[in-house]
Amino acid sequence: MSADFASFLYLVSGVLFIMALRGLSHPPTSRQGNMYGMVGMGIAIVTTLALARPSMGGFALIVLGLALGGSVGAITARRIPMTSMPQLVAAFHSLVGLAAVMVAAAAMYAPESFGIGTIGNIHGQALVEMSLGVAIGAITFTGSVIAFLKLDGRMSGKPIMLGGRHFINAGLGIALVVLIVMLVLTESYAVFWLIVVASLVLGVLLIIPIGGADMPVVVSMLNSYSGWAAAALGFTLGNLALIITGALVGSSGAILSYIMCKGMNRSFISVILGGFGGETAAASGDDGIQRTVKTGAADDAAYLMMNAQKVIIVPGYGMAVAQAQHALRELADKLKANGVEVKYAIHPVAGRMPGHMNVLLAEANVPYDEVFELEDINSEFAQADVAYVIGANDVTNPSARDDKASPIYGMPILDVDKARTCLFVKRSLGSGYAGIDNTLFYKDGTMMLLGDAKKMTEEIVKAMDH
Amino acid sequence: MSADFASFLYLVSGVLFIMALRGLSHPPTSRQGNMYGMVGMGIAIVTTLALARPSMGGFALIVLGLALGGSVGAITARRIPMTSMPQLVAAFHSLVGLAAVMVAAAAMYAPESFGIGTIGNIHGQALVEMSLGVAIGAITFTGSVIAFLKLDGRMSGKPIMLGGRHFINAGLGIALVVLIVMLVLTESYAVFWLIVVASLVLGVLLIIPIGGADMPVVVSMLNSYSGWAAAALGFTLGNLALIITGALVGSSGAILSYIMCKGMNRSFISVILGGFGGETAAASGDDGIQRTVKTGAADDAAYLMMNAQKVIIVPGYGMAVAQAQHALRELADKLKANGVEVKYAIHPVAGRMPGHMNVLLAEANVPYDEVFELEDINSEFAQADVAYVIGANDVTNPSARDDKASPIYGMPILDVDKARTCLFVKRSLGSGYAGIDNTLFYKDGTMMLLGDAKKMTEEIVKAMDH
Amino acid sequence: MEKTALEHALDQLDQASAAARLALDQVQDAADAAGAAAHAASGGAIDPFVFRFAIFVLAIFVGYYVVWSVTPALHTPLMAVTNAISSVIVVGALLAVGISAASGLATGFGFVALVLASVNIFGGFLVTQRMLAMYKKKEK
Amino acid sequence: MEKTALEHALDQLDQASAAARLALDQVQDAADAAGAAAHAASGGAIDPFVFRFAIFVLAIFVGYYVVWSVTPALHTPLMAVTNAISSVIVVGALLAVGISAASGLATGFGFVALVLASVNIFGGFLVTQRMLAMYKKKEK
Ligand SMILES: NC(=O)c1ccc[n+]([C@@H]2O[C@H](COP(=O)([O-])OP(=O)(O)OC[C@H]3O[C@@H](n4cnc5c(N)ncnc54)[C@H](OP(=O)(O)O)[C@@H]3O)[C@@H](O)[C@H]2O)c1
Ligand SMILES: NC(=O)c1ccc[n+]([C@@H]2O[C@H](COP(=O)([O-])OP(=O)(O)OC[C@H]3O[C@@H](n4cnc5c(N)ncnc54)[C@H](OP(=O)(O)O)[C@@H]3O)[C@@H](O)[C@H]2O)c1
Repeated sequence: MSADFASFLYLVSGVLFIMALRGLSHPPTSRQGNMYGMVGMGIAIVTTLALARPSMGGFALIVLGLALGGSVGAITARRIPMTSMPQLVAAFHSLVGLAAVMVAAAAMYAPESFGIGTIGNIHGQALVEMSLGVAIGAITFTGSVIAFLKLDGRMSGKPIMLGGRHFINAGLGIALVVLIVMLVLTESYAVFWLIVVASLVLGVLLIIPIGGADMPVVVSMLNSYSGWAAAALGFTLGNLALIITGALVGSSGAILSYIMCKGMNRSFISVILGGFGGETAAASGDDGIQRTVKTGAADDAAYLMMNAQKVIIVPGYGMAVAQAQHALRELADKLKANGVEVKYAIHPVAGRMPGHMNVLLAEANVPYDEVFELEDINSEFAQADVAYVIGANDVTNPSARDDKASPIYGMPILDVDKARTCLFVKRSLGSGYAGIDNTLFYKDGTMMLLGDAKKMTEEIVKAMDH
Repeated sequence: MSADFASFLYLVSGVLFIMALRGLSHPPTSRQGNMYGMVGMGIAIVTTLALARPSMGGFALIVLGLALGGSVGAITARRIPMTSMPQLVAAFHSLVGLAAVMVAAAAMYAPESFGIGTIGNIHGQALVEMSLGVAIGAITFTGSVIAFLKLDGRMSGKPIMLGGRHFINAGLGIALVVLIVMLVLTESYAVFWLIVVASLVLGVLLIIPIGGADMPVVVSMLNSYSGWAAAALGFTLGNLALIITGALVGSSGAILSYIMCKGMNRSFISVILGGFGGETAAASGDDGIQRTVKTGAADDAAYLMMNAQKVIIVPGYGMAVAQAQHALRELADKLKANGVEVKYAIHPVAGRMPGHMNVLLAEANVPYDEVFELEDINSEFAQADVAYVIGANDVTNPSARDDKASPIYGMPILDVDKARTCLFVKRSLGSGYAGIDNTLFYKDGTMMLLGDAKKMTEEIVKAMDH
Repeated sequence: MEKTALEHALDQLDQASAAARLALDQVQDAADAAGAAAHAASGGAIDPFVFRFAIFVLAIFVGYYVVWSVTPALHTPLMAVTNAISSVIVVGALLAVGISAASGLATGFGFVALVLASVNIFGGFLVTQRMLAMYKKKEK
Repeated sequence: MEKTALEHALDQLDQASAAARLALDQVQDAADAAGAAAHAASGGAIDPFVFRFAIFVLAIFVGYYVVWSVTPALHTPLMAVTNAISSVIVVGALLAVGISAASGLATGFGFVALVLASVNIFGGFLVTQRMLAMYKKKEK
């Protein structure tokens, strides 16, 4: 295959990746988009094989590698519960980061294979691009591993704040720059591996001070990093598919981080500097003044909802924790069978990753045209009889709207307090991710349904049958 | 200047052009966007001068050319009335088309200057790219001239339908392909000029069968063509700024054509095939059944509006013809001073070019946040006391909504018939661009104010003072 | 024609060096063969046309998105400004006038193109500026 | 060392041809000089890096627009699918394994990269497919 034609095919696969993301602009076109992505990947792989013309042995090795990795990937994809998506994405990012490091290492040890010179004679430009790729890749790798461990609960979500960590990080950053210059000058393997080690350490140090609950922003940021690493290696390999994909992934991660930060009304810098939240750090509500709370039982909730005309369901992180989506769907079915209008309201940062609630509701077969975004439904709470808030907390907190002193002031919220009655399903009067008290619990129109989201919802469904 | 650095600067100017269009997404950022565009053009020009290093004589010639063209352009830009925008854009497109032809000719006669070979030895690929550029450029040139003449009223808007024109056009198209192949084989000047002539003729033949009122779609289509011509020459010159700009302009024209066709509920093909409309072809309303029409005078209109709570103004092509925008603004001011709520509703194809009404209203100092698009205001007519329809017709015709047999059935319309009273300012009961009767004239809630839009509006303003 | 001893010696030297060069070439060839495909993959020898085409395709995507995001109220200025930027074709005119002093004809064509493009550049940007200056918010 | 008549003749011939070549070169040089800047402008000799950089920049624009147009309900699948496509880094792994039979170490690194990327490719696309399959419209 001529190099020109191969480059053209790489361009085609880059364009197919663009089409893949483009498909996600609407659910009906999204499946086709995913197909485009697969075809693009297939073209990139076949083109590379046609260029590389591996020996029989090499070919066998390639098939082995694809089969090995592919089957692990396929099995994981099939088995993973939807509630573990945040962890899975973090884990996958770590693999991309490590793969980037490995590819760069292969290029160091066999530069001819990549057309970037010969050993001891690698082009300076290629060395710069490569070392950027390897550094970003290594940071992505260890950073994502930490994020995975925190999200999966295998490591405490508490921020780990080393003394003088800013100095250490800055020092490592400067060391990386010096090492990259040295690599270009000496092309020494030792320097190369020093870059890898320094970046791996930096990846850990950057992420450990960030609280577990901030991990979604971190995951998205690391997604962006893995894109830039891929693009850097794309420059080294002169591969259009890699350059285009790197830019796409880089943008995507950056934009999602931005959306999350805006949804939380926090600056990206404050997230990255760390020290915020950590699930256990959340203060519980009993801090002084005694306020009255109206609590209720499943029967009360069932009665209220069955006699409503319009119920808006507001799911939050607690629904994911309790895996209550299927029970919730049953409840909505019961209501609809009784002529009650049911809609779902999704806050942009409900749950722990963008679109988290949507995936879970989709898993429970909730049709996506019953699910609305904040701007589209917020005005409807005033006409709703019941707002059924299940495992959500911060995204309903009126202090974000009314109390200028509140740390979340300015964050847009769902106006559940405008509904006639507000049912709150959660296990305690404790606070949510932001660690601040929710004044809504003490309001007149609010009824607390204390208990696990799934169990409580199931009980309500049962009570409706009576 | 090194060629690499120059290419980089051309990329910068391409990016600045992207930023220029990006700025147009909101009025407040649009002026800055225009600045970006100018800076991008400046960079492209200075970079080229630094590359070409012209002799003193050459430099003088360049300054002369820039000054000559620049002053004509600047004076035109300052003097042109806003109502002549459609013509002006058509005229400007013709210049771009001719400039493309001239650049290609210069490349034919001095290929070394463009680095595409020597005389008699021009690279085949460059010849193909060039002849595409020259053909599209020449079509753009004559096509735009015809569009200009029709829009400016210097030529009848009536479609001129030659017998067998489809055959002639197809023949010319085939001839062009043959000529291009011959040019690559022989590199003969005669063949080059034959391509130019054939394309010039084709440009005329393509546009004359299209009615005057369809010219906006044609202008936009030619805009797109001029972009593709620029891109083709960009390939010849290997110039990134030209390639990027060509693609931007090409997309822009195509999208605007699409928007117009959708707004008129017609297919692009039917527009291009021609024969539709032509201002004089419009049939007038008196075709058989006698129906009663309620007409009114300026006093009646003034009374109705002064006693309204909410007035929605619907401008159309007639407002542009009558230059009534300033009088209209005065009328709105009077109403607002009297506590009446005033909004403007703009149909996507009101007037004769996209955004036509918006520019005129802006010229009359109507703040753009009082001006609404169809989707955003259509539901408000039901709450409006008066819809003041000034020089609009087709965009309000309910047969597009209700009558499946109507030729404009399916085109979205402004629901002015939902308003309590509908005031129609126009000179007669004649039809608009589509040439079909408007049933709204005969409805109960409608009052016709027959007369010139500007005069009538001024009279109403006067009547309000009494 | 007889050769002197020195000439013989020189010839032999030449032959030896030629043989050495041949051997070297073969080694080089082997190395080249190993890396040839890779080099191709790396894009070292790619026709610039491919890159330009890629740039063209991506610019069409950008154009598509950037134009759809233009607010309908500014569609007329959009037409004016795209017209202005499409006269970046002026770079071709500048090359023709600036370099091709050799061919009077080419200079002439270039000059015409330059004047036409200049009309567009100044006319297009200025009329756009004039239009945009009119779009104002309500003063409160 | 004396020269034969023939050698003299040959030498003279050589000199003449050299002179001719020199003259030719000078003409060529002049022509080159005239077109040099133009050639530069035409991009004939542009470093591919510039093109790649242009592609990179435009792809960032495309990415910006295409990602903003993703509906928020599909942000989780977006994260999964970007992950899948970013494993197109597999092309580097394939080159390493397929070509660099010379260096065992490089093959090893490449193989590891290949396995990791494959996990991502299959895992990423399949999990996305699984998620997207769940997004359904209300059945009427
Ligand atoms: N989505 C994103 O992309 C993203 C990214 C970063 C940060 N965040 C942050 O995450 C928060 C999301 O808000 P949110 O309202 O969804 O969640 P939240 O404010 O964190 O509240 C979740 C609530 O669920 C309850 N809960 C936990 N497990 C439960 C169970 N098994 N059954 C019933 N209830 C349970 C908890 O109360 P109890 O302990 O009393 O049960 C908790 O108050 C926001 O503050 C947002 O800024 C989101
Ligand atoms: N905007 C675009 O981009 C575009 C592009 C292509 C086609 N079009 C077509 O253009 C039409 C636009 O609709 P429209 O409602 O704006 O215009 P229209 O349907 O063409 O009607 C304009 C009306 O204005 C009246 N008029 C003309 N001069 C007048 C004057 N001096 N004073 C008062 N009234 C005057 C005419 O009636 P009298 O003769 O009775 O006065 C005419 O009925 C649509 O059919 C659309 O499809 C628009």
